[in-house]
Amino acid sequence: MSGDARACDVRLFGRQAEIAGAGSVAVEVVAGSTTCAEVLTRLGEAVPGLLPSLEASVLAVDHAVASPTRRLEGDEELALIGLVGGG
Amino acid sequence: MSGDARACDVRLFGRQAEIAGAGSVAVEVVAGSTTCAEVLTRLGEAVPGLLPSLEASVLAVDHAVASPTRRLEGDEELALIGLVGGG
Amino acid sequence: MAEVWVELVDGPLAEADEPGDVAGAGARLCFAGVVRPTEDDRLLDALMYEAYEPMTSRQLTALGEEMASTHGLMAIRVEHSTGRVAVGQTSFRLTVWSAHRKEGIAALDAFIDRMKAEVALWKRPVFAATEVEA
Amino acid sequence: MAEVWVELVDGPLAEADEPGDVAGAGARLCFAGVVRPTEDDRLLDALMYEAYEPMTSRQLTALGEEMASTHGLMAIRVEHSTGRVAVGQTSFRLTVWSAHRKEGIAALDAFIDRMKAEVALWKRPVFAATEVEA
Repeated sequence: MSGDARACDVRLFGRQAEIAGAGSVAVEVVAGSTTCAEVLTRLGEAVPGLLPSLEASVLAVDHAVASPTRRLEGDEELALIGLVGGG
Repeated sequence: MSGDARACDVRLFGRQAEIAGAGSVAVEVVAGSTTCAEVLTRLGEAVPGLLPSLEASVLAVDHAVASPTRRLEGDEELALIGLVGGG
Repeated sequence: MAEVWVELVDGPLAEADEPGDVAGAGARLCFAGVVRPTEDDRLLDALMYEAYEPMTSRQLTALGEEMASTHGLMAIRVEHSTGRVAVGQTSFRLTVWSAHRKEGIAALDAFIDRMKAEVALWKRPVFAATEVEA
Repeated sequence: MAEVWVELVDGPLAEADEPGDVAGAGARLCFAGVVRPTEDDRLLDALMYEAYEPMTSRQLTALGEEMASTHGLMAIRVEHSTGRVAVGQTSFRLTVWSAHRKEGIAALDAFIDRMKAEVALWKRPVFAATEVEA
């Protein structure tokens, strides 16, 4: 499937969901090419209000924190984990 | 009563009572003259086994920790508080 | 191998019985986080907690295992609310069992710092209608 | 002014209900000391605790008041056994209520260090008949 571009939803939570006004934001992923770091960049382009908090956020891929250099296929479950903890 | 010499019991607890083989040891107190520091010295003379632990002990007079320079009348309740805490 | 228990609970944590004994543990330390009445000087009604399961439970379990290993704990138990927790109610409880006090305190403190920095848990304030005078 | 509760109990501490809330406290921290099965590599049956009342309670109260003032606690509760406490039983429980976690941890740790160094409380081991192999 390498080379296919598709829109993938990135789930958002907490304050970041409030800023985006939505529980998810779609970004384009090119299968086998787009990295997690690029997804974060595209999130910031799609919702500039997220930019200040992206530095303290990581992308979760299929419910595990992923390396910024990981390349995506486009069929994974993506979530933005912003660091505003519980307790 | 200044100048009267009398035997005063000093209560002992825990390991220090075990070393002395008794819950109290009598020391001589001269009313208005003998200090708390001198009571500790006399305890060490009466029970040499107590000497190693006296440095980490204080004398309580009527249930309050007393200054080493305090002079006793001989009618106070005296207790050796060795520092081997609970918990 | 230390025991690690993790539980996410919908709504406030119920009053708990005193945690049980773990064989050989000389120290049991329990931290409870209670929703405070104000945030940023504004009166609060509640906090809303959100998790992202199963990632949240997996992260809490992994963090518990790491703390148990690093600090030599015998057991660790994590309970955290999701959803609405009103002022005065308990939203978080962490219990650690260790041989001695010092490693229990270090593990408890480090767990909470790490949880706040790393775990997929979010909270949002629900402010009361009336604001506190400045 | 912080609330300070001190209680000396004859024998092991009973299982406690979860400590109540103190208004405005965001953090409640409870330490329980349990008699461990060995001391100096020897099997233990129990520890015998001895207090010297009323000095012991006075010292614990004064120490609680000092910790509350120094660390800004809202309340502190001290429970300590006297007499025999068997292996696995609880001999000491300290609960502190504070606005936030960090000052609660600091106060709890400092209280116990100071108690062990200063308070009129003694413990003696009661060893089991059989010794542990070297």
